[in-house]
Parts: sequence; structure tokens; C-alpha cells
Amino acid sequence: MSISPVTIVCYLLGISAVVGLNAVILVWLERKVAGHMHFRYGPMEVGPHGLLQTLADGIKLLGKQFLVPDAADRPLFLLAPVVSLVPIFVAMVPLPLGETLQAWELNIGLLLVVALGLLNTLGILLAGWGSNNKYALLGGSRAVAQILAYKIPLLLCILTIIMMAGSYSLRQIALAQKDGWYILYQPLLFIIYIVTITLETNRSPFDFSEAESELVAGFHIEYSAMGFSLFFLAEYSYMFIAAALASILFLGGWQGPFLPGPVWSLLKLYGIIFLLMWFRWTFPRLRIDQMLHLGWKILLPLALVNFLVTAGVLAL
Amino acid sequence: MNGYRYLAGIVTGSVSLLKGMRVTFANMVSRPHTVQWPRQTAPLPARFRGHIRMLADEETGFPRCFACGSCARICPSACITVQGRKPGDRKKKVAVRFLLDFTKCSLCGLCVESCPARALAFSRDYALAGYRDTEFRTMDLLEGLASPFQF
Amino acid sequence: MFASFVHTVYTLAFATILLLVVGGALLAVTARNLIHCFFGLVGALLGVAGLYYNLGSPLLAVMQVMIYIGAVCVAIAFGLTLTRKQGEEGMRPLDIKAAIPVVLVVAMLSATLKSLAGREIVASARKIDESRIGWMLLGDYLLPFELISILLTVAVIGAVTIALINRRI
Amino acid sequence: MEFLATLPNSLLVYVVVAHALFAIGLFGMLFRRTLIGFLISLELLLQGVGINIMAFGTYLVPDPLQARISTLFIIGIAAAEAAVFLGIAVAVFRNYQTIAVDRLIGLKG
Repeated sequence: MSISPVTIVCYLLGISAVVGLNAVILVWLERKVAGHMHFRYGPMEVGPHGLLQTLADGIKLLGKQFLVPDAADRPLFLLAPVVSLVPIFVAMVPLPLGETLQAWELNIGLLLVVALGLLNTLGILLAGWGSNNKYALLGGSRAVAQILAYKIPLLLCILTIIMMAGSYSLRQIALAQKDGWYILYQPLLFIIYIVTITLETNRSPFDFSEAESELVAGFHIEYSAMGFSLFFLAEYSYMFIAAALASILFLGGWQGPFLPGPVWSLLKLYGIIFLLMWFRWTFPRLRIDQMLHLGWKILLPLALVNFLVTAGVLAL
Repeated sequence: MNGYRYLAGIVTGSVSLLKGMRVTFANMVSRPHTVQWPRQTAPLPARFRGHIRMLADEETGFPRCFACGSCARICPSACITVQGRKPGDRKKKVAVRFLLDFTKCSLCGLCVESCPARALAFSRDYALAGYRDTEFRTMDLLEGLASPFQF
Repeated sequence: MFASFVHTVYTLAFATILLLVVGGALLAVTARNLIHCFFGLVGALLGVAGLYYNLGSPLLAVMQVMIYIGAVCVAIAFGLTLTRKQGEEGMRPLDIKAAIPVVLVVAMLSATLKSLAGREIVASARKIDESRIGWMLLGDYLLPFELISILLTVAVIGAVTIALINRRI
Repeated sequence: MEFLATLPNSLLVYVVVAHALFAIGLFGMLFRRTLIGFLISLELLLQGVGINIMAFGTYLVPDPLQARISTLFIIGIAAAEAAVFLGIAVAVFRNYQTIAVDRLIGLKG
């Protein structure tokens, strides 16, 4: 209880600003990347190169009507966007984006972020069941099948890194990479991790719970206006957190020559997010059984072997 | 042997994924093909077919049409209405009404080909917009042309 | 001034957690719809994580969220989607058996409180260094730790085997 | 308000909540109709036990880490038990097309 009120308010504002700005920038970036990969320009009209397009869309969404379907399970339906958004604010707390830019240095920060990342699926499940729509329900069920397939490889990746760094603290893990980023020692693990966070953030080629061409919009099919934009915000914030985690676990976090720490942090983070976008606009969506095959028969054994080999090398 | 196939599958799969990513990256850094209309316009093809328009006589500025009605007769969609009148001092009729129902026109071009006076041509007008369908149901092709009948 | 404000907020937060635990548990047991039961359970488990945190153990709170909500609840949800059938939800009509938990727990509680009355409370909830847990798990508690891991492996393999019995596909 | 302020740091609250959870869980075990309902109630019951151990371990024992390890073990065992339970539920559903306990009467003489 020794934290001053000013600090708390500052951090709350800062985290809210990061969540909001990040979503604005990422939506714009996504549309730009998509456009250029299709030989298009993407948004160009509102602001220079369409930079303010997302703001305009956000204002438009604010002005729209929030509809609750008659047949929907009202409390679950209303709770779902909140459930998927709230954990983000907590998960942002232990993320170090710079030498001193960290809300709370927590010695189990990594565990906290991973645990809260799991709540994302819960929000999707709530939305799927609350909407009382068969597509939404299918989307929710798929999200559950998906989490079982990717979570174990993801945890194995994180476990390997914890073993190498000897700490659960995100800050300590980043500091342990002063002399060499873990991506140099663990390139395979980095690839597995990137694949699992693509799965975790529900992005194409693994966007089974959303799957426009099969489930129309999947779990958020019935959501309009603010509910929809909250889901959007949550999706992009989870991307931010997953990419931040990747940059801390594998790329040394804020550490780098010449530039100040936060700049390096953001550079690495948005580099990884660009990678995710690149995947999305390159690869077609997998079938659900192909995803299960990938998760259980390829990622899991590879991660396990990698884990055991790393343990062996570390023990020597 | 099975294990070898498993590993080889992973490797070839990854390589093919990388190839795909190279293609999209090359797309991204190359110039977009889009034209930012209306600030830029793409050149229209030489034989672009817009809705038909009436040509004017070079000397008089009157419409070339003498209301023979062959365009209305040949039109498969029956979307042309022509009415002509004889001015007092001339032998040929002159069109006083030439209405095109553009909502039905399929731009087949039979009217243009069949016109004995070569009075019809395709316009290059592609950005049509209106507030109601009547604007296109009765398009007056004589609009803007001089008329021998002064009212 | 600020300290008392913080304390009020803290107390209210704690009361909310208690409400979440008990309310979630009641919802989980009494709701007609199994989905509501499931989310009641999730609420109760989150509340219990809050209680663990309040008892000075952030590690257990996080483990609770991770294992219970991330693994057990997801598994339950998976089971729900696999075995969903309308019209089999809700509770049986109450009868004399409802007295069993009440009587049992009142008896247990009174016995506990009676034995507590004599004891002095040696410590209050406080933050302690939990990094020793890892050493303890690999030292004094190595045998139960290994047994748990064996149990988990056996349970997972067993669950898969049972679920595959008489598989028609 | 005075009473509320002492809530977060008193052993009594935890003990009462733990017992309440245990009772609710037991009640659910007796009255739910389906296997999944059973499992949910069972988890609540285990939560009661966990809170109790943690509370006693924190307030009454000089070394609170032992209680934490016990609770960790409970969490782990609960995960294993849930896996087995769900395996059974899925197998039962596949064979009987139902998970309502009343209709699982294949063993009745």
C-alpha cells in the first residue's frame, strides 16, 4: 500500500492509452499491409495515408445501436466483451517495455501474463454461447478445441525459456539476454512460439472461431456497435501482449544499441506483429483437423524434444 | 522411414510456407495497381461502350437523326423511343424526342450499327449516378443539342 | 486520508471477492442451464484466486487461474460441447437429503471453531518469499511431486483410453 | 463498517467461506442431474478444502509454505481428476447418448 495515488492513476491512464492507441495503429497497419499485399493502397482518405481512418470508424461505431438478440442469453451476451477485455488491463501490468517503463515488477510476471492470456478463450466461449446462434456456438466450441491443442506447446516454450533464464520475472528474463538473445540459441523454439501465438490470438491461418467464409463471423456474429469494437480492441490488445512477450522472451526486450529502450521494445514488438499480419495475408485457413494435427503431432513433440535437449545441455 | 517422412514433411512444408511469404512480401513492396479515383483516372479503352449518345451535324449543330426509327425497331430490349417532325423548309424529318431507357439497355450496340445516318455513338460516360431510377429510365439524348424548332 | 481511502477500496474489493466466490458457487450448483453453472464455477474459481492472493500467495493465485480456469474449466467446457443434450439440466427436486450437507457442515464448522478458540493465531496474512517452494518441491516433497506427475500422466492416458472405448468411427 | 474493515485479515472469514463452498459443493453432488454438474460441484468442494488449508496454513503455522505446497498438490490432483471424469463422461455419452445420472442404470440388477 505504499504506492502513491498519482502513480496508480498514471499507470492506469498509460495502460488505457497503450490499449487504445495500439488498437488504432494496428487496425490501420493491418489494412495497410493487407492492401499493399493485394497491390492496393488501403485506406488513404482520412488523414495522411488514412492514419485517422480507424478513429473515424471508431466514432462511427460509437454512434451505432447496440442490439441484443431476443433469443440471446442476455447476461452472458453482455458479459462476454467485458470478460475478454478486462484481463488485458491486468496482463499489461507486469510487461516491461523499457529499463524503467514497467508498471509493477512482479516475480511471477510471466505466469500472470500466460494465465490471463487463457481468459481470452473464456470470453469467446461466453460470446458463442450467449449469442444463441449456431455459428457463434460453433465458433466458441472451436476456440475450446483450439486452446487444448496449442496451450501445451506454448507452455513448453515458456518453460524452456524460464529454465534458461532461471526466473519467472519478465524483467529478469530480458536482462538475462544481455549478451545474446535467446532467438540465437533457440531458433526452433522461436518458430514454435510464433506459431502458437498465432493460434492464441486467433489469427489467420488459425482463425477458426471467426472464420468469415465458414462461420460468417463466428463468435462475434451477433455483436454490433460497442460490443463488436470491444472484441476488436481485445483481439488487437492480445496481439500486443503476445508480441511483447515474444520480444521479451526471445529478442531481449528493450535492450539494443543506439536507440532508447522503449523504442527498441516497440520496434521488436511491431516487427513480430507485422510477421503475424504477413501470415494472415499469405496463408489460407487450415481445416480444424489439420490444426489439431499441427498442434498435437508436430508442435508438441518438437517443443518437448527441444525442452529435453535444452535441459540436457543446461545440466552439462 | 516413417520418422524420416515426418521430418521431411515438416521441412518441405516450412519451405513452401516461406515461398508463399516471399510472394506476398514482393507484392507488398511493389507498386500498387490501384488508381486513386477521382484524383487519378485510368485511361479508358478506345472502344469503351458507355450509354449511346446523339451526334450533331457539324454544319448546323442539329441532331443527325432523321427519326427513321430503325434503332427503335432493332433494339432487343425496346429501350429507344424516337419521334420526328418535318420542319417546314426541309424534306427530311428531324428528331424531336429521342428517349433512352438506360435501365433496360444492355449496350449491345445494334442501334449504333443500324443507324443509316450514323447519328448514334457510344459515349465515354462511365460515372453515372442519380437519385432515382427515372433519371435513367428516360434519358433525353437530344439534351444540349441545338434544335431546328424554336419554341 | 488516502490511506483510509485505499483501505476502504481494499475492503470493498475483498467483499466483492467473497460475494463472487459464494454467489458463483450458488449459481454453479443451482442454475438450470449447465452453461450458467459453468460460468458460475469460473466466477467462484476466480474469487478463490483472489482469496489466495489476499492470503499472501500471488503464486497460488496465478496457478489457480492458470490450472483451474485455463485447464480444468476449458476441459469442462470441452466436455460440455461434446455431451450437450437439451432437457437434462437443472436439479432434482429437493428432499430430505438436502439436510445432509447443512448438518454436516454446521457440525464441521462448530467443531473447527471450537478447536480454534483455544489456539492463538501465530501469524497474519503476509507476503513471504515463495521462491523456496521450488526447492521444497524438489527436496522434502520430491516423492509426492513425482507421484503427482505420474498420476497426471496416468490420468491423461486413462482418460483418452476410456473416451476411446467403443468408438464407432 | 468497522466489522467490514477487519474482514480481509481474519481467519474466521476464510474458514466460513471454505465451509460454505464445501456445503454448496456437497449439495450439488447430491442434487445435480448430470455428470458434468457433478464435476462442477466436485471442483467447488475441492476449492473449499483448498481455502481451508491455505487459511490454516497462513494463520496458524509458522511456516506457511507447507500449506501452499499442499494446495498446489490439490490443484494438480483436481486437474487429473477432471481429465478422468471428462473421459468417463464422454465415454458414457457415446454409449448411452446421455449424461443424466438417473438414466445410467446399466448396472442395476
